[in-house]
Amino acid sequence: MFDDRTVRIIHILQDSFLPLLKAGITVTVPLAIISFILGLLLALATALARISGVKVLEGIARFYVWIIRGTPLLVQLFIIFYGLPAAGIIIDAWPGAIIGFSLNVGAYASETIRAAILSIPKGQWEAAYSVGMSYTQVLRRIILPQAARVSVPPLANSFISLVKDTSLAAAITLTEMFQVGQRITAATYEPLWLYIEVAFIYLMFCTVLSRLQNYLEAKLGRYVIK
Amino acid sequence: MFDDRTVRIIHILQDSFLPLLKAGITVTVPLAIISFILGLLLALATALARISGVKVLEGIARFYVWIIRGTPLLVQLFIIFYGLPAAGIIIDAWPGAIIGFSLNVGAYASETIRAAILSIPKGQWEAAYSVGMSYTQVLRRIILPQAARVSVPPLANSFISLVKDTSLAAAITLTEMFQVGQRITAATYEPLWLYIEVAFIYLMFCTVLSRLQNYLEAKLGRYVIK
Amino acid sequence: MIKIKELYKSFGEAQILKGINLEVAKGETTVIIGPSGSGKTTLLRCINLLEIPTSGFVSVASKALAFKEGVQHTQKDIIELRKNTGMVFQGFHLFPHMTVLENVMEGQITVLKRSKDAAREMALSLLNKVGLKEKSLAYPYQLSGGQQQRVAIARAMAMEPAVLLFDEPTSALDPELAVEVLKVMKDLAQEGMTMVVVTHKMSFARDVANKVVFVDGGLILEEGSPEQIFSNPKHERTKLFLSMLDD
Amino acid sequence: MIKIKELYKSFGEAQILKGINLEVAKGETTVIIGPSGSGKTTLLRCINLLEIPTSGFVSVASKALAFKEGVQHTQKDIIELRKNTGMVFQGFHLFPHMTVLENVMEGQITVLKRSKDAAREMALSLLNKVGLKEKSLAYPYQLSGGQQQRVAIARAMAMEPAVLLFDEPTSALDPELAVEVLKVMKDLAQEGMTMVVVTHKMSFARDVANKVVFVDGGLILEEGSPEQIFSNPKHERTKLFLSMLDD
Amino acid sequence: GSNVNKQDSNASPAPDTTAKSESLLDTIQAEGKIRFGTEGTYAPFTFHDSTGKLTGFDVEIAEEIAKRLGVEAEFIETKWDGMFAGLDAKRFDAIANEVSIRPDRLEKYDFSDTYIVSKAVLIVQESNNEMKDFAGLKGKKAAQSLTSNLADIAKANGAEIVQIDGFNQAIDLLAAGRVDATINDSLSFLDLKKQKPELPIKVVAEQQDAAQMGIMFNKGNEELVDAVNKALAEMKADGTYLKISEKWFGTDVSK
Ligand SMILES: Nc1ncnc2c1ncn2[C@@H]1O[C@H](COP(=O)(O)OP(=O)(O)OP(=O)(O)O)[C@@H](O)[C@H]1O
Ligand SMILES: Nc1ncnc2c1ncn2[C@@H]1O[C@H](COP(=O)(O)OP(=O)(O)OP(=O)(O)O)[C@@H](O)[C@H]1O
Ligand SMILES: [Mg+2]
Ligand SMILES: [Mg+2]
Repeated sequence: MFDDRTVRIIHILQDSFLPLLKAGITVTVPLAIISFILGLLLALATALARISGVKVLEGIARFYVWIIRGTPLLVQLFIIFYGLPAAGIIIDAWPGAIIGFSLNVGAYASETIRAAILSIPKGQWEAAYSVGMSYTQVLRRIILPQAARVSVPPLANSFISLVKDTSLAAAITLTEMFQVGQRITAATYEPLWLYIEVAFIYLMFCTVLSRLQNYLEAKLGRYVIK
Repeated sequence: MFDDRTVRIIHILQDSFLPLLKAGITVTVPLAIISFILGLLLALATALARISGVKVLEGIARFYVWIIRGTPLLVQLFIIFYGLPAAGIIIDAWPGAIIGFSLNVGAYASETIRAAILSIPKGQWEAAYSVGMSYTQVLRRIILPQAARVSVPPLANSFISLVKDTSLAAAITLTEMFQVGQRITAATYEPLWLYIEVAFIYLMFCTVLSRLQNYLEAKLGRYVIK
Repeated sequence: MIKIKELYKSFGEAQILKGINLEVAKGETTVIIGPSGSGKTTLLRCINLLEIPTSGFVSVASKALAFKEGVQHTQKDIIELRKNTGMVFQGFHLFPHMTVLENVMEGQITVLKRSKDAAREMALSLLNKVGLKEKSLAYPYQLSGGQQQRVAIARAMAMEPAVLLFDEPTSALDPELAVEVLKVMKDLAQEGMTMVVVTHKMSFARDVANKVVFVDGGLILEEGSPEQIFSNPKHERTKLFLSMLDD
Repeated sequence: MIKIKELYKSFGEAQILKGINLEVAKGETTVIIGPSGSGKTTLLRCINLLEIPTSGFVSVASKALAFKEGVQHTQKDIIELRKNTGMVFQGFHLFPHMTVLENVMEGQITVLKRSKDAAREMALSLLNKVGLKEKSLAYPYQLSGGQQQRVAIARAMAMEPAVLLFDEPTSALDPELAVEVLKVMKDLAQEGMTMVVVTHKMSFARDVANKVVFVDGGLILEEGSPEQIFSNPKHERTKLFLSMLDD
Repeated sequence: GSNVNKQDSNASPAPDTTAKSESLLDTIQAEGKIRFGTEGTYAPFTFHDSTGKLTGFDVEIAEEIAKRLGVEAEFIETKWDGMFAGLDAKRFDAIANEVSIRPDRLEKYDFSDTYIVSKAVLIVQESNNEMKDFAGLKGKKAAQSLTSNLADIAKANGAEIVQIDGFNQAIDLLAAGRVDATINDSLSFLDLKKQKPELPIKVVAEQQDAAQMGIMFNKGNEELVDAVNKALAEMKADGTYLKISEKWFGTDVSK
């Protein structure tokens, strides 16, 4: 029925599935999740700085977004891991990767969050101020919960990109799923099929994320008319 | 004043600047621009399919976005370049890269454009219909010009990402700027400094894009109150 | 000019219009009043087919269409009937990315295929009529609500429709700004424009309407001259409703 | 209860309020009328410091602040004065992501630091008062405009402010829905709430106001009892303005 | 006498104040481990076996060296670019990754003595009967990784270089007919043929002594280089090297 080559490839794919999945679950997924959470906090701070009206804060935020968006993630990781040691700062692969990815998420997502905050009608700020809330209270209780709803789709885009971008961590010695795929390729000489298998696992992860996105959109949007 | 190593690095960076810039201008930039334009057309078609109300079209559009967003760009390029020949379809590096990047932009940007179209108040559709316009006329003359304004910032994000993602084209034998950097590294063994130089050139390109973004935002937004 | 017979409209389960019969003669102004949710807006939208009636018969000027469940009319038929009507919305809905002049020219160029010059000339003369010629190059956001609504009227008139439909054209406006819009509408009525106006501005109805129609629960409960309806309503429901409008 | 002296407010170059002097006694209802753009909204916003006056003196209940160019008051002072006022907006501005009950509880919990139970009890009793107890668990989008505005009133009252400020609370509402909001406001006035209301509902002013203030061009042109102002205005400008409001 | 043993390094006082002057070899022995940078994706030299364990010829040689230094070998896997950057940044002490000893590299780095000599082979599609020797490359497309000296051979023979990341990709390009040939290490080719005998490719020419590979170090670590050279010499002398070489290649690859 199947020729030798086919049988061989099927075996390779079967044997490699668990190691790949394991790398995905122990490295790719936690790396993406941790970086995304830290990145979101950074993005929030950056977005608030951008709209703070304080020139210095705005300038710093702008500069940060400009540098990070303007240069390749791989180079940023390189600088953190191979460049900083020259300045006496030695960061391990895991924290280095988390710092790099968080900085990246922080820059891109800050633009999303800024736009989302600005999209909330001014009347909401005023209504909240008029009951006597402070800036932080208004932000936390009134504005951010509403901004969250608007920003779920673009943030989901960012998260899904991040999951795949974590493969760059291999350049700084972190063996994530893609690298495991390449290892197996090195011994089996079937890059295309391995890549397809890796892509399939990414697709699984991203499908879960898309579901989560739909769930969040529905949950956060329960108070608006469809 | 400077030690030997420093002098050597300065020389390397000086000598490599023009070759890098040339690769950037002849490969990275045209690849990004062409892919982005084609990708936008695809994104528009996909977004329209998603909101068409025709189940089949919606299904196809959803599937396309799901697959492309869910799998790594590198794998997509691999399949186009190394996988399709097995099916008898041989596409050269340039068209292969353009297809891959366009498909990618198409998927991500379609979500942006869809959201932008949906954000235009229903009243605009109705006012346009009420003067007797057809669906296409309304879309072209009334809705898209307004949607363009809303979608400039996220699309600029996508474009800026794309400029840097073009470095993946090296995997399918297209020698773009990053690859040239790696070549020079191969002879000079200064990857970190070369990477920083490459990053600097990307930053130049992306700064131009950011300017363009600001210009477009201002131009398309001239009819709204600040 | 308008003839509507046994018009029914449901949204899903909810039946909103329950058999409307209405005739509007050429050159006449009909005012529709009625409580919130009674179906006034839906009725107007069914006349210019922004909503497709569930069943019934609608004719405007020379074009007539009959609706039944399961029967779909072509895009072309719908646009043709729609071209006989012009609509002015409560929320103005000007095209924000076009100047005032472009707003009034747009439909002429894309739909009527007029030349740019002809369209501009027509637009300027209409803007002059609504007193906004000097605002031609402004964008909508630079206008007050009253000015925006007058542009919307000019935009609708530029298509030279047989009938103008107004859905609460002044209810989003301050009393002062409403006055200028009502004046333009009054002028149009006097020039013999056929108009159907949903409004609660009773003074307008009294001064301008040839006929007042009271809609309640998706049906025309009562119709007649303004004097008849305002001074001598037949139904308790009408009386009660009118009592709420007295300022 | 409210004392305003020589209040000036400019936006950039444009001077909007040009020396307002106004006193509102405890338990009284003051109605502000005036043409669009005259500064009515700006005046209200200066009373609860959503806008910071350029100069002048504002006192509400026990708290007073004097403003001068170059002098900045602390966030704390501003919030303290603001707490003495409650504001009801033309556009309601309910918090869309919270239920009706949560809308009314929110300020009590975050600002007044009441316990959840106490806040809920207070909220329910206020919602009962505005006739919306059974809508407690609905979201704002599920309510009609009139219902939303009544929730907004309950939300403002929950902070037990010394004064309630209303900025055209019914102008976004259909006449029918306006009636229910005006009724709630009337009840409040009768219970002795101190209120400042910008409105063009003349019947409300006639029935409820202790004082009517006519603002034009950033100044108080004329003030007096409703009879005085409506039947016997001193200024031509007031007369002209009132003539536009007659329905 | 640069082979400092453990007792020596233990004897050195207050290591934190003299850390700067302490040699890398001292540090390695103090910590009890030597860190090698390696790709882990280059069979049969440095790769992961079917159980996922890092292994291969270079890996075993490196382990043997570590044993003879009296320390553990730790492998840090990274990409080719990260390899040089990592050595620069002292993320690891040496590289064991089939790095060929070349004059340009010697400007910036030090190498151990040669531990493997590679033969370059010219690989073409099975159906290709035109190209018979390296000279036949003239004007043809050859897939080469630019970081290897194999690219130099291709260039010297007049081939147009298609740049690739690794051997696998070269084979893909060749199989897809996107290039005419690739020059590679004969040992890699043999391993590939073992894994995928059905591949329609063949060797048409071989070049002796194409390159000499060594362990690579940052400059200024003479003590460590000497110690490694000593270990290499010992293992060649006592037969350990031959055992490893025969295990992976069935022959002695040191000549
Ligand atoms: N697209 C729709 N889908 C479902 N229900 C609708 C839709 N449009 C209108 N309705 C419902 O139809 C009823 C009548 O609405 P309509 O807007 O015609 O009333 P109206 O008389 O214009 O009221 P108002 O004075 O408030 O404008 C309302 O109950 C409304 O909720
Ligand atoms: N934030 C602001 N910046 C600049 N100008 C402003 C601002 N707010 C209000 N204005 C201007 O101040 C003037 C008075 O506005 P205000 O809203 O107080 O008038 P109003 O009497 O409430 O009018 P309306 O009846 O239309 O609500 C207007 O000309 C307005 O354009
Ligand atoms: Mg209506
Ligand atoms: Mg106002």
